[in-house]
Amino acid sequence: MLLSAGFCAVHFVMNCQPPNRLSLSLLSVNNLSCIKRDRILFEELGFAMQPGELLHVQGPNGAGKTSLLRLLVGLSLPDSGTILWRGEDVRRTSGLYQSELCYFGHKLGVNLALSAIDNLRFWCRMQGLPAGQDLYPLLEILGLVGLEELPAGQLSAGQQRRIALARFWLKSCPLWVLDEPFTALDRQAVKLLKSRLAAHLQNQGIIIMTSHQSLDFPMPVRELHLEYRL
Amino acid sequence: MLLSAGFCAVHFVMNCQPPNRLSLSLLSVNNLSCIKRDRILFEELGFAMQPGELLHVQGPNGAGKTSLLRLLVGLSLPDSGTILWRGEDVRRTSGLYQSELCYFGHKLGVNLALSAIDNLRFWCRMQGLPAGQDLYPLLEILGLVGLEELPAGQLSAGQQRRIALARFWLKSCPLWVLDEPFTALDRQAVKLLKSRLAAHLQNQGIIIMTSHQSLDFPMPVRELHLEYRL
Amino acid sequence: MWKWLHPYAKTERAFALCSKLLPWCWGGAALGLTIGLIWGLAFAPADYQQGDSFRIIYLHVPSAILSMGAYSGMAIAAFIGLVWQIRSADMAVAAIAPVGAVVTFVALFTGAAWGKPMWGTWWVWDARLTSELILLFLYLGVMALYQSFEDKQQGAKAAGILALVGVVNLPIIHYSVEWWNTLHQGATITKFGKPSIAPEMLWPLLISIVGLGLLVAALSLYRLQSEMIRREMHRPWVQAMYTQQEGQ
Amino acid sequence: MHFDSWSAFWAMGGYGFYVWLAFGVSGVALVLLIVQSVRARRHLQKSWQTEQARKQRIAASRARQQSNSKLAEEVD
Amino acid sequence: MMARLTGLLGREMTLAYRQKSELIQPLIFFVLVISLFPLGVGPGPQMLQKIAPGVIWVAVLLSSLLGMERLFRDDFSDGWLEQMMLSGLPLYAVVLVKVTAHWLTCVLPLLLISPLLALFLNLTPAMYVALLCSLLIGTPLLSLVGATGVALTLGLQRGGVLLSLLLLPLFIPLLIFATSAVDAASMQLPYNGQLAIIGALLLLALALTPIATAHALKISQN
Amino acid sequence: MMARLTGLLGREMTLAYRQKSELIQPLIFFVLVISLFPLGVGPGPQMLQKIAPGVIWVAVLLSSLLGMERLFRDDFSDGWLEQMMLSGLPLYAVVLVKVTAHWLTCVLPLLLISPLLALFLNLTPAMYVALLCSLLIGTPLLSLVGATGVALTLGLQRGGVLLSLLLLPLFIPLLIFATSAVDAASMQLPYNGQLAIIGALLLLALALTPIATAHALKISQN
Ligand code: HEM
Ligand SMILES: Nc1ncnc2c1ncn2[C@@H]1O[C@H](COP(=O)(O)OP(=O)(O)OP(=O)(O)O)[C@@H](O)[C@H]1O
Ligand SMILES: Nc1ncnc2c1ncn2[C@@H]1O[C@H](COP(=O)(O)OP(=O)(O)OP(=O)(O)O)[C@@H](O)[C@H]1O
Ligand SMILES: [Mg+2]
Ligand SMILES: [Mg+2]
Repeated sequence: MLLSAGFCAVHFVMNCQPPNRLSLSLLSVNNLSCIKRDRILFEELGFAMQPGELLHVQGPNGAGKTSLLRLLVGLSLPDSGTILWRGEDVRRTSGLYQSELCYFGHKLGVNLALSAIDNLRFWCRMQGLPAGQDLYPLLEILGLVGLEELPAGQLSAGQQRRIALARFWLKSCPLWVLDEPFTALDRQAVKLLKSRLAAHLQNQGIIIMTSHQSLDFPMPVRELHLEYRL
Repeated sequence: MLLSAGFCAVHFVMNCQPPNRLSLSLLSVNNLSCIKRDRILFEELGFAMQPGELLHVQGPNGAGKTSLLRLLVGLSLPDSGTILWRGEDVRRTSGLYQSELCYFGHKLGVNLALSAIDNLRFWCRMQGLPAGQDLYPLLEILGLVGLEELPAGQLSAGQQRRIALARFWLKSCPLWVLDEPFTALDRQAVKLLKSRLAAHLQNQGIIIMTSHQSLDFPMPVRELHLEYRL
Repeated sequence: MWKWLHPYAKTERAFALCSKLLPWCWGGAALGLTIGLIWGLAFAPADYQQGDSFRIIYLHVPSAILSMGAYSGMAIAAFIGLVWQIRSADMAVAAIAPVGAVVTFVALFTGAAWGKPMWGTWWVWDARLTSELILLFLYLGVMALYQSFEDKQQGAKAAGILALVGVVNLPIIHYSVEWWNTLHQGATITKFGKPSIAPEMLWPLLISIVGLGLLVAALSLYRLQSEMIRREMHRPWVQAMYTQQEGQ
Repeated sequence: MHFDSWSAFWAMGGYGFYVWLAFGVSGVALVLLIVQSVRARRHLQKSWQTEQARKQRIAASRARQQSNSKLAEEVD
Repeated sequence: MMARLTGLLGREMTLAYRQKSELIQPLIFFVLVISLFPLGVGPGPQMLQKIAPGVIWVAVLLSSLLGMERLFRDDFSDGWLEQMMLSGLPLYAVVLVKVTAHWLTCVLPLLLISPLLALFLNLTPAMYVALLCSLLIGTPLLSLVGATGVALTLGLQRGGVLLSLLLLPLFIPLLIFATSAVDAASMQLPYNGQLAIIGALLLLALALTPIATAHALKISQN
Repeated sequence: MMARLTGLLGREMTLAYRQKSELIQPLIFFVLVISLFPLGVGPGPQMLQKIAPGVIWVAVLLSSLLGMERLFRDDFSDGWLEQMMLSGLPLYAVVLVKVTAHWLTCVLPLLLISPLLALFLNLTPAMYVALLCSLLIGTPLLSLVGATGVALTLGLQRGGVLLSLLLLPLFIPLLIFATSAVDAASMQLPYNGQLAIIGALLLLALALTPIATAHALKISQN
C-alpha cells in the first residue's frame, strides 16, 4: 500500500477509497498544500484514514513531514485545503478534534525543572483525564524506575523522550500523531513503543507518523512519500 | 571484537593489547569513572585505540554514553582516571589535543540566525583552517543546495544536523567523536555519512561514536557496552 | 490551480493600483509643500506675540497631525490584515511604520526648535510632548518587531497586533492638553467652527498639511510596493517585471 | 512678500537659527527617508539577482546528479 | 473545564515553588533598584519623598518586565505550549490562567514587601495607601499587557530587549496616572479620578488582551 | 592565534549586523528608561538636573544588564560554546573577544547617544564631560564583570533575574564613584580621584575576570 504525493495530484494506489467518499472515513484530508518561503512543500495532497490504519509519512530531510503533521493537528494553518474529522472541518470543532488526538513532536513538552511524575500529572489534568491514578507502574514499564522524582533536566536524552511518550499510555483517543518517535530511544524502548502502536491499531485507532527507519511492522502500513522539491 | 565494561573491571576480549603498552596506542583511557548524583555510571573503564579503529559505544538510554564522550573530549572532567593522547595526559597538552579532534554532540553548535555558509566559515576560522575555500560544493554534497544562504533556523531538523556534520569534511584530524550522528538523518544522508566515516578509518583515523542503530559497517568495529545501572 | 493564482493576482493588482496613484501623490506633494511652505515662510504675516519664530508652525503642525494620521492608517491596515487576512494590508503596516516614525521625529524636532525661543528650553516633560515621544517609540517598536522576524508574514501579523494595542496612545496625545494643564498650546486650528487664527496664516498651513499628507501617502505607497516585491519575489509577476527590466 | 530683503528673510526677525534649524533638519530627515526607500528598492533587485544565481546552482546540481546516475546505470 | 484550568494553575504554582529562588528574585531585584536610587541621587529625605512614587513605580515596571520574559518562553521552547494548544481548552482562558499565575508569583510578593519601601523612602501614610491602591489596580494591567508583548516576541531568538521596547511605551500612561495619584495623595488631594482611569484601562485590557495574546501565540507557532 | 580570534570577533559582529534591530534595541531601551523617570518623578528642571547622574547611570546599568544576558546564552544552548572550548584556543582569550564584541555592539551606541541625554535631563556642559569620562572608563568594567555573572548563571534555566541579583551589588561601588564624579563636576570641583579609582577597578577586572569567567564556563559544561 503505497501513497505518494506527486507534483500535481496524489496517486492513490491500491485499496484506498477515492477521496469523495469522505463520510465513511474518520479523518480525511483534501487538497492540502503548504508553502514555506518561496517553496511549495506539497500541494493538493489528499488522503483518508479508516480506523485501524497506520500512515507512515516518509521522505528525505526537508521534504515537509513535520510541516504536514503540524498542519494535521492544527498547530499551523494550511495555505489551502481542508482537514475533516468525522466529516467536520477541524477548524470548526472548537476543541473537540483536539480532545480526540494525541501529538508527539520534535519538541517534547517536558518541563526540565519538573519531575517525570509531575510532568505527566499536570498533562493529565490539562487534558481532563482522571488525575488520581498511580503513575509509578507506568513509569516502571517505561524503564524510569527510580528516576520518577528527579527533575527531568537531569535525565539523558532518551529518558526525557520516554516521559513524553508515556502520554500514549495515558490518553485513549482515536488519533495518534508522532513525529520521529524512535529518535534517541534504545532498542528495547523502540520495541516497547512499537508494541504499543500495534495495540492501538488493534483497537481501531489511527496512527500518523514519520520515521526515517523502516517500521517492519507486523500489520499493514500505508506509506505516504513526500518528495524534497527545491 | 567486543569490549564490555563490567561492574568492577573491564574485560578485554580478543585482540586488544593490554593496557600497559600505552605508548603504542594513539589514545588510551585508564581507570576512567564517572559519577552523576549518587549513581556511578561507569568505573575503572579503560581501553586503547589504534589508528584505523572505530569504537561503537552502546548501551540503553541513560547508561552514560554521552557522559563518556564528553569526558573523552575534555568537556567535563572525570571523577577519576586519565586520558592519554600520544602518551600525554590530555589535560596538559594545552589545546594540542583539542586541535586534533572533532566533536559532534547532542547540541549542534549551529547558530540559527546565521546561514549555513556563515556557520561553517566562522567555524573554520575559529579552528584556524584556511577560510578562503569555497564551501558551496561541500554543501551540495550534503544536499543543501539552494539553502546555503538561509538562516539555519528555517531549515528542517535533519538539514540543521547536516550543517554540523559538514565539519567532518572540513577538518582533517585523527580523532572523531560523534554522539548519535544518525539522528534525524534520512537514509541517503546516513549512507553518505557512513561512507565518510569509512574513508576516515581507511586514512588511519580513529572514530568513537554512539548509536542505537547497528552500524552494519564493512570494516571491523569494536564495541563497548555500557550497562544501565540504577 | 486558479485558487492559487487568485491571491497572487490580488497583490499584483494592488501593485498596479499603487503605480497609478504614485505620480499624483508625488506631484501633489511637491506642489503643496512648495506653495504652502514658501507662502508660510515668506508671505504670511508675522505673529504679533511670537514674531517670525511662529513660522515653524508650517512644518510643526502638519507633521504633528500626520504623525497621528499615519498611525491611524497603520492601525486600520493592521485591523484589516488581521480580520480579513488580506496580505496587502499586512504589508502596509510594515510600509507605513518608518514613514510615520520620520514624520513623528520631524514633529518632535520642530517642536523642540520652537520651544527653545518660546519656552526657553528645548524639552520639557509635559504630557503632549511626552506622549508624542511615546508615539515615536511605538513606531520604532513596530519596526523593530517586524524586522526581528525572519518570516516576514509572521512578522507582519505580530507587528499588526502591536500597532493595534498601541492605538490607546492616540487619544492620550490628542486630549493631553485638556487633561493636564501644560505649556503646550490648546487646539487652535482644529476648532473648526471659529478658528482662532487669521485666514492669511491659516491658508498656507492647510495647504502644507495637504502637501505633507500627500508626501506621506506617496512614501507609504512606494514602500508598500517594495514590500510587495520583497514578499512575492518568486511569484511570476515579479519575475516578469525584473526580467523585463534586466532585458532593457 | 512679508520681508523687506533677503537678509531679513534669512534673519527671520532674530529667530533665524531656530527656524532654519527646524526646516533644515526636517528636510534632511525627509530626504534621507526618500533616499533610503529608493535604495531599498534597488537592493531588492540585487537580491533578486542573487536569487537567480541560486536557482542556477540548483539547476546545475540537478544536471550533475542526473548525469551521475546515468553513469552509474551504464556501469551496471 | 474549570478543573482543567485549575490544574494548569496548579502546575504554574508547583513550578514556582520548585524553583523557590525564582519567587524571591524579582523581589530582591526590586529592593535593589529602589536602594540604588538613594545611592545614586543622594540621601536627602525631602528629595527622596518627592521622587519616591516615580522611583517605586519605575522599579515595579522594570522588575515585572524582567520576570515577564519567562511567562511563555520555557513553555514555548520545551513544547508545552503546543500541548496546551492541543488540549482543546480555549487559548484565551489558558492565557488568563498564565497571567494570574504570574501575578500571584511575581507581583504579589512586591505588594507584600511595599510597607518596607514606605520606610525606605520616607512615605507618609496617606501616600502609602495611595501607592498600594494604585499598585493593586495597576499591576494586573501590567501583567495582562506584558503577556501580549511576550507572546509577540516569542518566536524570536532574543526577545528580551525587544520586549521592553514594545512594552515600556504601553506602560507609560499607567505610570503617569499612578504616580500622579500618589502625588495627589501627598498633597492631601483626592485621587479617585486617576484610580478610576487605571481601573477602566484594566477592564479594557481584561477584555481585549487575552484575545490578542492568544492570537500572537498562534502566530508564533505558525 | 590572532587571526582565529579576529575570526571570532567577526562572527559576533556579523551576528549583530544580521539582527540589526538588536543593535538599536539597547539604545532605545536606554532612552526609554531615562524618559520614564521625568515622567514618574515630575518635570522640574532643577530637580531633574539633580537626579540626572543617578538616573543615567542606573539606566546604563539596567540596559547593559538586559543586553548582557545574551552574551553566552545562545552559544551555550546551541552548542557553539562547546565548539569554542574544543577549538584549542585559550578560553580567557575567547572571553575577552566576546566581551569586546558586547561592548562594541551594546554599549558604544549608548555613549554615542549620550549628548541627547544632556539635553533631556538639563545637564551642564561640565557635567556632561564628567559623565562621558565616567561612562568611558566605567562601562568596560561593567561588561567584564557582567560576563562573569552571565557565565555563572549559565547552566540554570532562568538566569535572568538571578543574574541581576548577582551583578547589581557588584556594580554599586562603580555607581557611587561615577555619580559622585558627575556631582563633583556640577559643583566645579575636580573629579580625577573618582575616575582614577574607577580606572584602577577596570585594570583589576581586566586582569582577573576573564580567568574567572573562563572557569565558570567550564563549570557550566559539567
Ligand atoms: C517638542 C515639542 C513639541 C511637541 C512634541 C509638539 C507636539 C504637537 C502635537 C502632537 C500636536 C498635534 C495635536 C493635535 O492635533 O491634537 C501639536 C500641535 C500644535 N503645536 Fe506643538 N509640540 C511641541 C512644541 C510646540 C511649541 C513650542 C509650540 C508653540 C509655542 C507648539 C505649537 C503648536 C500648535 C499651535 C499646534 C496646533 C494645535 C491645534 O490646532 O490643534 N508646539 N504639537
Ligand atoms: N520557519 C520556516 N521558515 C521558512 N522555511 C521553513 C521554516 N520551517 C521549515 N521550513 C522549510 O520547510 C521545509 C520542510 O521542513 P520540515 O521541518 O517540515 O521537514 P521534515 O520533512 O520534517 O524534515 P526532517 O526529516 O529533517 O525533520 C524545509 O526545507 C525548511 O527549509
Ligand atoms: N546534570 C546531571 N545531573 C544528574 N544526573 C545526570 C545529569 N546528566 C546526566 N545525568 C544522569 O546520567 C545518566 C547518563 O546520562 P547520559 O546522557 O550520559 O546517557 P546516555 O547514555 O547518553 O543516554 P541516551 O541514550 O538517552 O542519550 C542518566 O541516567 C542521567 O540520569
Ligand atoms: Mg521533521
Ligand atoms: Mg546521550
